[in-house]
Amino acid sequence: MIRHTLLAALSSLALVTPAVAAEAPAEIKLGALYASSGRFASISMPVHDGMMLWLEQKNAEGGVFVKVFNRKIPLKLIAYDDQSNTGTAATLYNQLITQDKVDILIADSGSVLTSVAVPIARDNKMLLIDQTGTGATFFTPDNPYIVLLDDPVSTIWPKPLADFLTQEGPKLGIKKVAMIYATNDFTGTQANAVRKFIKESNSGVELVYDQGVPTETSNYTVLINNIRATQPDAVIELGYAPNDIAFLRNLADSGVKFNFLFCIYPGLETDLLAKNVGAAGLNGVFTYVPSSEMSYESEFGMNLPQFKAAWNKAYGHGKVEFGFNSVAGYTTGLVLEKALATADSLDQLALRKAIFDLSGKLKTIDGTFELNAEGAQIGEITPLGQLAAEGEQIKFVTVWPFAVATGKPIYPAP
Amino acid sequence: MFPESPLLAIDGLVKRFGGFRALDGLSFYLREGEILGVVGPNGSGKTTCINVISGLHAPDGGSVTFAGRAIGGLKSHQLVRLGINRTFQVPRPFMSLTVRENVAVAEAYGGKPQERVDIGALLASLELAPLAGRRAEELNSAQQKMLDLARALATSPRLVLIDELAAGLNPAELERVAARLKEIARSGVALLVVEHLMGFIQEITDRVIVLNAGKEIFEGVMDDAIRDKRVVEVFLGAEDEG
Amino acid sequence: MLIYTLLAGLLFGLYFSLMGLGLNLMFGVMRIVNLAHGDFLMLGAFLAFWLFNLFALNPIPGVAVAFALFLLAGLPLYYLLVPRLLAARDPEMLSFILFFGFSQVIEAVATIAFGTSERSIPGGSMARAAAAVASLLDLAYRPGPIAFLGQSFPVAWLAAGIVSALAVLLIYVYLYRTRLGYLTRAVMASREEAISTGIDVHRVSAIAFGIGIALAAVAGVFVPFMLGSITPAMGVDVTITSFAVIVIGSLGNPLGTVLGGILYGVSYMFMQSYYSSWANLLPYLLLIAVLLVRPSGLLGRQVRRA
Amino acid sequence: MPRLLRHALFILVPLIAALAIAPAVYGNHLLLFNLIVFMTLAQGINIVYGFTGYLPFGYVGFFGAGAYGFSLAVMHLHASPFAALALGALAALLLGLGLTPLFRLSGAYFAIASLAAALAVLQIVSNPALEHITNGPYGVSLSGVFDPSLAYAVALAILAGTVLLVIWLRNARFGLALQAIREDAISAGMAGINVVRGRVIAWLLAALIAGLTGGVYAWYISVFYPETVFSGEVTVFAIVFALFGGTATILGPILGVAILYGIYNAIGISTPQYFQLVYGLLIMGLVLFLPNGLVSLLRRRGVDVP
Amino acid sequence: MKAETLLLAVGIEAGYGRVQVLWGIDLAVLERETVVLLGANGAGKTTLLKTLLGLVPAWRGAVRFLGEEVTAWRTDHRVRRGMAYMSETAVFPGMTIEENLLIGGQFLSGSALRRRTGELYAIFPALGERKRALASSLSGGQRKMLGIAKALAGDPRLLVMDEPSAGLSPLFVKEVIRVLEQFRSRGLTLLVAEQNVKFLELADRVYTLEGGRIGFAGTVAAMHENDALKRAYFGLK
Repeated sequence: MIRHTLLAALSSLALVTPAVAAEAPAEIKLGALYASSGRFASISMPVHDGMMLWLEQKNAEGGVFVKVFNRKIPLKLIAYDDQSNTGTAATLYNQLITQDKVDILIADSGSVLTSVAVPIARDNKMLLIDQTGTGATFFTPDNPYIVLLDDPVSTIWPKPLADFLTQEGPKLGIKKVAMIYATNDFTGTQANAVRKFIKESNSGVELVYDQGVPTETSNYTVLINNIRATQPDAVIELGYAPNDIAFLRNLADSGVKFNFLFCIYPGLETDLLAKNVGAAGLNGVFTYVPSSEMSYESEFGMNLPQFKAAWNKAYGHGKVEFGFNSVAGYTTGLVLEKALATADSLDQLALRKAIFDLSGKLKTIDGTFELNAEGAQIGEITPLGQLAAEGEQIKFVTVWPFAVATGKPIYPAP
Repeated sequence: MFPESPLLAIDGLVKRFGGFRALDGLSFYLREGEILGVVGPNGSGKTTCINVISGLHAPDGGSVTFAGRAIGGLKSHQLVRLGINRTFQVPRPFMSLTVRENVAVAEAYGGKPQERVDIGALLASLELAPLAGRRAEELNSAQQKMLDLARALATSPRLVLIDELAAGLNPAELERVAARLKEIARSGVALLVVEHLMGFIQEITDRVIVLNAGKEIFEGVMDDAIRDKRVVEVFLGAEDEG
Repeated sequence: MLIYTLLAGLLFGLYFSLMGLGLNLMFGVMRIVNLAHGDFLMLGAFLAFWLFNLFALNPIPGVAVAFALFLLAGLPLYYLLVPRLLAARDPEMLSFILFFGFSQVIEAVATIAFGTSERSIPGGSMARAAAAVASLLDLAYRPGPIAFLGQSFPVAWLAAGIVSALAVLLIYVYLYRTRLGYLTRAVMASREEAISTGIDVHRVSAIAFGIGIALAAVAGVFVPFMLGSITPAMGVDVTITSFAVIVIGSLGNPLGTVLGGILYGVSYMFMQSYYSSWANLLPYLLLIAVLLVRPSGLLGRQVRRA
Repeated sequence: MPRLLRHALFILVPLIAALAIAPAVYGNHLLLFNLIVFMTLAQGINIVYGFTGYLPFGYVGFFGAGAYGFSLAVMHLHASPFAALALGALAALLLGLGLTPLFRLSGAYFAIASLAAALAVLQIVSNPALEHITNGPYGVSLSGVFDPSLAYAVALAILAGTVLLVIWLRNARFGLALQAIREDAISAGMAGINVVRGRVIAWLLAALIAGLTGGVYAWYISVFYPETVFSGEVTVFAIVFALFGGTATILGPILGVAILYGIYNAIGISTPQYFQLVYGLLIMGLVLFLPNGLVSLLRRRGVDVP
Repeated sequence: MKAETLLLAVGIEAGYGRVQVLWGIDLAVLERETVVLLGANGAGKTTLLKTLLGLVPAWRGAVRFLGEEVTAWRTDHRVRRGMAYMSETAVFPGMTIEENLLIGGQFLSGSALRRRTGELYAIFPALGERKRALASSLSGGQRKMLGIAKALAGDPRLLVMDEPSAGLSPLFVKEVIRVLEQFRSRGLTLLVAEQNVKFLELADRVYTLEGGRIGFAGTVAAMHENDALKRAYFGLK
């Protein structure tokens, strides 16, 4: 605490006399966790590597510009491997705060590994830079020490999907919707949201099948058969990447065809899914259109083609997938960069204020950065899109909302 | 046939293992302070008989009465507290505990609160005193057998079932054990002794019963048993004993 | 729906049997609990993946390669780990810890070598293999799901089912019709007596160990088709499933695994159909129930009680 | 001086004093808290495995039951942390009582069945059908009672009580009786020991310890998912730590946690990419080369380790 | 014709853990000879036999078999060389009669094994009739017969037996002795550890074992003169 107060004091001096900038620290310490193994490794590594890409780029340029000191300061990353274990993660978050005394605390990706950091950060009055931990319970009015940078909070995430089904669906003949979801925070919350949106729409669309399955579910063949038996017009499958891979493979292997099928990861991790399911297996699938496909007007940082090229240069070995999560990690860096360039002090709440000030203004590769009052991300929403496979190439067609649409949905899907 | 209120009365005891009747209507009795020898060929039911009386197996038929109380089906620790204890053919001490701990735990749990046993004296009487601090696994098998007996005696029993205690002891040791058992019996404890060593049985028992195929075929003194035609028949292995 | 679920349970149950078969053989012969079983399965899956990607080798012939390679790898591994373990005071319990450690090592090495992304083999490869087999046998089949008693199933299920049934059959033949198998069963029946009879118990056990992990690797070949995708972290779930299967069947009796697998498969699929969110609870309840009613498993002979 | 008092004075007092002072010296309080948690759990394992010979591979089930008991009491009854802690302990005790039939099993069967039981509880707790009770898979957030310093002190008190219990077991006749049961249940019966009662009491004591620890863990952590408090690694850590030090002693589990957990954290911070590998190799090395723990090294030199 | 020494043990000391059971045992078995090792329960008979077979390591001393020092050999190597051992359990109960014999003859080639099992079925017709029956379905006496057949299936030079009479009724003991007599007359060398003095009928020479030491070694007649039997076996008197 003393350190932060001191910094705050120093930085206020800095406003008065730029000469004090000479006393700027040699480096800005970033503390982060990643999971190189275990259940969350495949989500965590791309995010982490995406952030690393930003960090290395900045350091190659001599550091990031910090307004407080009016100069570029190199970044130092202290990163620990929690191996997808929350117990280990908790200890390591503490290590970063209390032993390494990092200036900025960055959570591991995914809600589970982020969750343990929430009370720790709050207890230590450190602002938790939440990258992709979208769990709705993290964001409460009484906790100012968290901001979600890169994904929309899970309660609003499926809004485009639900809006499409309830507003456009009936016109296309979609009345009966089947939903199957993995029972974890990430997909369970989205399922709850979809259910709520459909119910509140009074559009005549009804859920004819609504079942949760354990997240470990690795074969959906019987479930697919049961879903087919309800003769749905649209099917929503919500799961992590392994769930979606299994579902789509089982679907192809069973020879079953749904007129409308929504899955999360064909959009978020298109390359990964294409490798595992095959391009043909993704043809016509509805999904979120992620930042890695949207070519947002990036006003800050690399744009998508640049980023993809940089990624392939740095991580061409193929062990970590390019995709939505890698963009997320990079976006973390961009938001931090911008915040440091505008923050009046390195005090945690000042940092928070700087980040909040970016809300609605910062447009990056990840879309428009926008926060609600609790620090949950509501700007970088993911529109609904449909995939079209042309040979091995997979193209996104954004279909909803109309404002960003690039094409019309094909229903029934090919 | 039974005397007035014997300490232990077995009547028509049956124990089956699958289709095999290890005990097939066995009956006998035992008085306080008496040493009863139980002999018979291998597989005649001697050890099963001890196992049933000591609560390891529940009987399938018949009755076991101890001090006037039916005890068939009681658990071992309950029988121990009533005053029944035993040794094992292959001794089963608590291997990683010391000799003293082996006896102390039995004294603490199986003993009677009103008559505490002097563990030091008990160990001394069975020649275990110098080994008191050793772990049981360091003892040889003769010493482990004595430890088994010490464990049994530590619970102030009224009846001890002794399963082949003498085997493996040298003549000098045998003589001392025989004397010790007689001493124990004189103090009022009844002993049921299963033994292969006929000489040993003859030396210490007042009375023997001979088992064959889970039934009693003879009861009386050892000298008569050797002359009994039926006994000789089932016990051919012992005919050369002279 | 009922028929479909039942048939799916039966077919998938056969694959579950294959999953547990090697684990059970190992327990039967060595009385050790191989908590790294699922990790060997994962390695087998990666082998199939690389065979397919580097040499375009179809998973069906990949089965033979996986079996041979893992059998060979298992022999030295046995001598490295097991004799020392068996010399300890409580090998059955310590094996839990040892092989847990080993599973961590395998997962760590696999992660370093392969990364963490999901991998799989295109579903069409299995259909092509099936078509090739069908043309050899002069059967009419075009790639796609296969109709079976009026229901349609992925062809990979049938392939996995057939390979599983064959593996079980081969293990049966091995144990009951070959000399080495007699010796293996002798060791299973009584290690003591086997040593007394002059059986080279370590050799027999090493082969059983090799076969055990080789069977895991064979089951691994089907992972992309049966369990979606391969990751280095997948081992734990597989190990737990395998345990449920073999305990329900009968721990230590490899052939009991078939019953366990099918029972597990059918009940799992029924849960998935009718109470899907509870599907993962059932195996554990089934396992506990079976253990309490028949501690040695449904096909177990002797009852083990303390 | 009686042994019990000597042990309390020379082991318990310095240990608790050191851990009470530590937060003032070392800033990573959570690491210290985890150290306390694992010391307590390792002693719990010590009581079941070291003193009765049963290895509960699902020990974390009690920990999770305690954590959820605590959380449910806070969320639904708005209980004070201490009342909630009592309810957490009660939940673990009830689970322990419900699982007593597992004692009919032995060896690997018991270990697996207890693991299945823990997983079954996890499946129930995390099922979305029970969202209104347990909050299902969405996890628990207890920000209202968040008080890490108090929770730390309470955890320390639980550790003190647990170590005191083990000191008592090590010196009282009941501990001797439990060891007698472990060595030979039949002989234990003939020593007048009620074998069933002895085992159940030890089991419930261990459940109580884990339940209290789980409760205080929930309190300290305050935001967690079901998988966090039912993680199999909690069991494995506790077992490995206890074994590494040496079971059936007072000092063994304490040393085991202090040294191994220290090493783990050192690796986790210095070379995290190899953490899992080193962790696995350490476990394997422990089983193969030091199966009776550190204290066996001292024992071999004739040192009597308390 | 001077008989060759088949098995020679010199100065054997052995035990379990820290407990010493055998104290300097010297023992020899000549070719075609039947040696009975007599001793009470716990005298160390089983330990001695196990040491000879390599099932228990010798702490000190040496074992020679067929002129070779085998002290450090593994059991399976000794068995392959021609030592067969029949333990007290004798058979694998969960396996069939035929399988038991095939395991006993594991080191023979296929054809030799078939010939050998054929011979054994001829000698034990009761076994030949029920080849597929589980050993556990046999009576105690038949099980011992199977044990003998199993031990002999490999056509060994020396058969080492641990208490073949254990658990048998006197009638079956007689039968076992009769069968062994038959093999003995065909030239089989036997080392039998027993408590049952009936086996002295078979013996060319006797060793008595008392408390882990050899008490007497010599012919049966010499033993009777020497009173060694009573000392070893009857304890008192």
